[in-house]
Amino acid sequence: MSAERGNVKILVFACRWCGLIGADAAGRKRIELPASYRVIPVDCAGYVEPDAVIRAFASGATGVAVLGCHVGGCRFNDANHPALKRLELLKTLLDTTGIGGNRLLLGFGTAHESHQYAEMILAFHKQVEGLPSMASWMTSVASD
Amino acid sequence: MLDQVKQKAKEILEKKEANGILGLRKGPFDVIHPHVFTAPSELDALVLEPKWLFAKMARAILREKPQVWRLAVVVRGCDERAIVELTKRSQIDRERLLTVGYACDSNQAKACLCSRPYPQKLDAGSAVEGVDPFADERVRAYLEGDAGERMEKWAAQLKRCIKCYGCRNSCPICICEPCKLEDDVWVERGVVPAEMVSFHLIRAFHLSDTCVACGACQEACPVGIPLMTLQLAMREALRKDYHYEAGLDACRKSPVLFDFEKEPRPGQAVPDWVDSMGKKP
Amino acid sequence: MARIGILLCNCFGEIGRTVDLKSIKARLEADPAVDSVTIVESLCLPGDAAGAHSLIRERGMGKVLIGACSPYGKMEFVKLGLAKEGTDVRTVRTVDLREGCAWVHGKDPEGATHKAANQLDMEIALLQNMRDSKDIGIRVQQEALVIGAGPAGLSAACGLARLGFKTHLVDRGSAPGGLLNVVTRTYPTDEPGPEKIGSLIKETGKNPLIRFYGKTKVSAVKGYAGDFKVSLAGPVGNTTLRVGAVVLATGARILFPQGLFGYGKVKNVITQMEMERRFATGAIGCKTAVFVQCVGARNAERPYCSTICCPLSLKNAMRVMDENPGAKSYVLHRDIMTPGSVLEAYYRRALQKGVQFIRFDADRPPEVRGQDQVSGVEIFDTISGVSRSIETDLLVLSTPFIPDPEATALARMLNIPVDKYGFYAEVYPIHPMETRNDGIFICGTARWPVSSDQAIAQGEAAAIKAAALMGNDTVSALTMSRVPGGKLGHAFADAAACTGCGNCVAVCPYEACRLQRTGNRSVSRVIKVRCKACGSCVSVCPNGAMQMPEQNYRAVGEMIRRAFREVR
Amino acid sequence: MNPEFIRTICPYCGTGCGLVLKVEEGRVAATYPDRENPVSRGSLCVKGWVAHEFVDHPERLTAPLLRKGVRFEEISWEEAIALAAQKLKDTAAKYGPDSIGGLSSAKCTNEENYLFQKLIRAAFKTNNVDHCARLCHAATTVGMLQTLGSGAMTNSISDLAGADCILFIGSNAAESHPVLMGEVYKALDRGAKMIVIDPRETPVARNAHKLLRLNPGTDIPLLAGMMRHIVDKGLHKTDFIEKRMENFEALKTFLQAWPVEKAAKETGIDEAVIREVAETYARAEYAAIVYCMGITQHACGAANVIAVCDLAMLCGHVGKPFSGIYPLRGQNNVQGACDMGALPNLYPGYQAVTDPAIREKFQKAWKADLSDKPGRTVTELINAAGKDIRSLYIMAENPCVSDPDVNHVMEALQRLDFLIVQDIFLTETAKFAHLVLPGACFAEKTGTYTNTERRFQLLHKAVDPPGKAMGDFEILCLMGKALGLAFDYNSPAEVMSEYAGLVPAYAGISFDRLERAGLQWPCPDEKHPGTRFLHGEKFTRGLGRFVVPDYTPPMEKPDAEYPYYLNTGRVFAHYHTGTMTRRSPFLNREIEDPYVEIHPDDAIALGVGPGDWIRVSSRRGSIVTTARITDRVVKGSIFAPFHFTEARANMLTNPVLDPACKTPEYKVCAVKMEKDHEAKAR
Repeated sequence: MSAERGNVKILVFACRWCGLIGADAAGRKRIELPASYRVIPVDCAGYVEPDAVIRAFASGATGVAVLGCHVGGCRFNDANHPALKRLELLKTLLDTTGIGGNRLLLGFGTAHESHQYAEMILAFHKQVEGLPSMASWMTSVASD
Repeated sequence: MLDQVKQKAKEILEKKEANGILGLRKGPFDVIHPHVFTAPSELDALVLEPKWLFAKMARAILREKPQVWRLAVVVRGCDERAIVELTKRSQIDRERLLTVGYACDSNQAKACLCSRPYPQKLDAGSAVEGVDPFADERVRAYLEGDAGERMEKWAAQLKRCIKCYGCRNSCPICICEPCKLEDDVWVERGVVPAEMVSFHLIRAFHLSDTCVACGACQEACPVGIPLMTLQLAMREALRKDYHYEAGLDACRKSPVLFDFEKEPRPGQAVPDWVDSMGKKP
Repeated sequence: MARIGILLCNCFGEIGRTVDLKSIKARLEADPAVDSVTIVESLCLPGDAAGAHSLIRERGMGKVLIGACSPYGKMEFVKLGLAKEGTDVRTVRTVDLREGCAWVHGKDPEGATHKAANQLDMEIALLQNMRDSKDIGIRVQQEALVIGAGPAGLSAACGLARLGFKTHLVDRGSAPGGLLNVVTRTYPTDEPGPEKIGSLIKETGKNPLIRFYGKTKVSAVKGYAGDFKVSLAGPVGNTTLRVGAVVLATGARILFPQGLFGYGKVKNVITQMEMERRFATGAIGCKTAVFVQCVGARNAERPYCSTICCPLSLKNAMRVMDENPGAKSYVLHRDIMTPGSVLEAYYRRALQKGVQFIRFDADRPPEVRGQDQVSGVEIFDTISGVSRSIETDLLVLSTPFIPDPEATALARMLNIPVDKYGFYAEVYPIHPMETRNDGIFICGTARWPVSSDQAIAQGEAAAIKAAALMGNDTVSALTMSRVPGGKLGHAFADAAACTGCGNCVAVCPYEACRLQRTGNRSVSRVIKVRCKACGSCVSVCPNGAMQMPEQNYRAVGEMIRRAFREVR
Repeated sequence: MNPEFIRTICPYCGTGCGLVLKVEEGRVAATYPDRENPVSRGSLCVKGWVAHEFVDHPERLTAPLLRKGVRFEEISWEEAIALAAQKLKDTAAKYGPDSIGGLSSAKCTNEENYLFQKLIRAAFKTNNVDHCARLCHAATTVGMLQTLGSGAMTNSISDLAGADCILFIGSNAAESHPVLMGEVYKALDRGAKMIVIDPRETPVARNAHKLLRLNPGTDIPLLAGMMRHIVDKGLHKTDFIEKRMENFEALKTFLQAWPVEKAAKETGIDEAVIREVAETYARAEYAAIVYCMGITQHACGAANVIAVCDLAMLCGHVGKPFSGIYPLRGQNNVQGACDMGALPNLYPGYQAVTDPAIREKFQKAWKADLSDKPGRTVTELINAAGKDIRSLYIMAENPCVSDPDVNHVMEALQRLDFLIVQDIFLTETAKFAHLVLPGACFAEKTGTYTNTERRFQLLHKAVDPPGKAMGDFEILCLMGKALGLAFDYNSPAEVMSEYAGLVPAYAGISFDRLERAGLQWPCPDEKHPGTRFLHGEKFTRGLGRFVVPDYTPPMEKPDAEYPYYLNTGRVFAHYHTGTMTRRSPFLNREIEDPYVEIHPDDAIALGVGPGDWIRVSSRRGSIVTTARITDRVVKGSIFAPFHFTEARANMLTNPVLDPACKTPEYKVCAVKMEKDHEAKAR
């Protein structure tokens, strides 16, 4: 079974109060990161639909990161609590199917500083690299 | 047991507690089909097998009947739970619906790997011990072992999907119209096997906190995908983390809809930050 | 459909050095949805905005996509510039090509370029699919309700009235004034309590815009910021009002030290309030007065400092000595809290006057002597390290402010949170007078123990905040937000698709979703003013009936699909 | 008012799944799977789940229509029947009996098919009756009659679950017979091996252990190579061959010409793989071969079938449970239509029209004088239309979409003196008719279908046909009477008892035995439980016969001008000419636009992106369709579903026929493609 090495595609949903600030700061500090991730800014982690995460995997992403505020520090009156619960439940489903919950990174309040953001992306990139390939789940890809 | 059910149903009609009884009927050419019995005399034709979940149908009937019209439904455990879930989603007005509950026998329970083969309101038959689905090796085969292998195992199963939508159509809780599975934003149209990640995971996740483990999806699947197994782990997680099980309490909504104040995790502190890779900030 | 114009900022090479803007330009121009791609050196220098605007206008770009620095860089500024020039910035989206691509992937030009192309491509999808939330204006009621007529409430009411708003001032007591009514002398000026707020009370009487409701309680509050429907229950019967803003100045209670230091059993062991009443009834004869601080405060149950008890004791200790020549005053404390220059000076004055301060430990509290009548206290002085015994005929207990259960009940009715002790919680430290529920403001001891001066100051602050809301006679739902630059939009429930499952109602942190019965089914409805566009409802809606028009699921779905595709 | 629930059979593919229709206020409101049906056991495919959607479609024909110039006018049934009878009589009188032709229908019930062929044969003394089986499984009938003696699927669908090795050749059952795949997967879960032979990576192929993507039309070389290896290795079942087979020597000599190397070269498949697959199949205790259009729709279709049979018999995988040969019937009742003798050379029950004794039997039974010379086939009828064939009676068939080179078909139909089309919608074919008779759909009739495993299954009428439309059974009775035949049947049951009397294999079958489970023929008497698998004791033709398949490569190969192979077939959401599925909102949303599958490399070469509109042309015609870029087709060949009337793949296909069975070569022809720029505007 081949690994994802060389095929790391990480989609980052970044809350503009936390993850996005971290991303910005990392850039200012000229921290060098692998260009393997794309960012979708959202107003709150609560906006990130589990279905969207699933859609990302279906569209070829090999990892998805959701970066939100501290669990106590949501700008939207704890809207990120239920989001966290939902996404953790989604991890369970990913684990069941063997796709692996570790393809879904939840960073709540842990990526609002440049170095934290950089560490997160880097570590996640490495982690995804090591995972078995999802090729067999891609309907458009030939199996043999 | 059948007689008990008939007796109860008869009383309900005679006492005018409900205007109709929704149950299975042996019709012309022995076609067994759902039927609303409105006269006690009809009830001789009532049967209990095969397993058939009425929740969705009950919803439809109540919707087209006037507000004063009340319905009694002949239910097994899973069907009662499905009705509870629909009630939660304000699809069914519990004031207008009552149930005649009967217990499944142990064979049925084994066949469904059902952990609660009986309704909470039991009117006929005696409840039998539930089955622990996780003890069944067919289930374990898909839940245990190395992730990579498991991924292949599931892929091999889901690859068989012929996109009949039978899992959705037969699910007693899928009531959305339109349905995301038909929307090309979420699931690419016109390909079989259905887009494996999106079709199956979206379907499974939408039922994560709602699935009552009736197994209807699995029974309807022409290619025998173990669909119910997909839900088991999530049901277990909710039971462990929040002491929540779908279909038991119409007044308690899914805990994943609320913050940690309203729906805390008993015995677990609320984290002030989360890093699913386990590193501290 | 309006075609999209793209501006790519080179930032004087900061971006172009790493990201191959020319190849991106070529790739994007192949997209039929794209009108044109223009590479510019900068967008943030004087004159750039004008240039960009004229470009946008002459090309007739329906929607504009700017690839430049991050939103936390100059982008907000650039947008402001464009807005000034007259561009509709709601259809302007920006992509972070500098911090997010050029700088963070400096060593990987190819990767950075590919990422930049994808990010732009994704944003194009968003622009193509984005819709505008229909904004609504709410007629703002030009009247305000102030609950509680203590110092905070009075100053809030007067503040509002001075600004010209009809103000309804409600209090459960028969007359305005609150606690200060019983305080005959207030620190540090020693002016009598009633006089301190006398002017305010007079003003409430005189100003025709203020109406005072004595012996009245609030029985219900419905509606939302700008238009609350309030029902009052008072001696004159029930009244209903429509007000634009509500100010909560409900104050607090003072702990009743039952069973502490022999209180209730031993005579002449009294609280500060009883002390004040004794002053009010005339001088009190006593040779020695001993004040015990932090009674029932700064302990496990109530870790907080009530802030006013120390100055209070200073004041009364000195007053005892003033009114009974030769009398002694002892203040037994754990720490004297007199922050600020004024109070610190007040403390020095007490020292000079001969008030004696003895520090004790929380785990070795003073012991009261005397059976039916207090005769003295035993105290271990932690500073000198010796036990002392003081003869006294009066023991005054300083007890802290505690939340008023009625106030807490009110909070529940208004759907605003309280802190872990029960005081009103502000929505966010940088918005001290505001609550989760827009249009409801808090001030005075109800939100935290404060002195009367501070209460008055806060009352005015709250008044200003409320006035700011009522300033214009209609407010747009879109600006009803603390998010800088307004909120994203507001959620929209498609009644045709909605199954009425109620997930959104359960999840909404602002109670902005309601289930509404239509015929034989119920569908969700969004109260636009309350919605803060967090999107929680969207992510729990099982079939996409709930949407955020500005970033709807078609847009997101398409963005996801484009995230990694080769831009042809 | 309680809805009624009516048990019936799915109108789509040959699997024959059981439906329960929910009927509310005289309209079919919903479809449920029939849990008691022995074939589908409570599951359905997407088409089945929405089978009710087209039933009350506004475009249903509700009255007989007579052509007046370019338009149609409604007329009464009396006029219509009288006119039809008169016109046919006139034609026969003027040009002789063989100037009349009839196309029966694999969509109609057994009873209707029986009546139709009886009507044509008895009323006009001609055997010019055929139906679309010609376009799919005629090759099977011809091939298997020579080798086994019966053209039917040897075993039952449920047998697949017990097989140890399942060999798919040119069958995409996962899309065209979806529910049947369930049994296959049961076998796989038991550890069975699944081998798929298909140029295209079909959904079936994606579940296979081995996929052999052979060059189009090279099935015989592959099978020959396999047989050669089996014989060389001595893996063939000698005792079986001695006891039950004949003509083995001939096969052996034939195989001399096909060393595995040569096969490998011809098919483009690795030698080792051919050997491996051959052994897997031969060594398995129970092995089944499932094949479909990929085998039959070739210029050498019959020979392909023969090769398949040879392979199966060589390894003794016939005449026992869990094995055998599975020619999957495409239409819900194509088996029945053949059984009922809607074939130009055979009476009901595959009894040859050329056999005097048999003709005698039918003449007596039908009290009519019958022709002794085999009639024309579908393709021949069309070709002769306007020449020797002057009038045509088409019942529920749509050659204008389904036949090869439809441009030619449409010209031919216009040359006819009189064309009667009996259908439920105004199909592409009906548009050319002089007289259109509104028939009934599956939900509106009582009768029987015979599914691919020879199982007679009962349909119950759920609702009335719309407007003045009439059940095809009733229409045929009227026509019969109008043509002077004693067609005074009161019910389909009577018709069944009539043909049960004429065909020994159906002797034991009657309506009252069919409720619920149905019956698999042969069923010689009332006590007989039906037959699960054929050729058990002895082959239908006595000894099984090894026949030498003669290999002819595809007639049209890609060249400089037309550089791509075109392959046609079905998709899961649509059915045949789309008459029903394209009118079913759910299914039509699933696949709205016609498309062709193109290999990524070819796409890049053509500068075509996903969803782009392209023009595909062959020597016969050209269509505009969209592109689907996928590596499921091999580089240099494309795949096009043929359901879409706006882009009929059969505009392109090659009408060349297999001389033995007259089946056209749908599966291979040469085309060219270009990006279609004006179409992009759509």
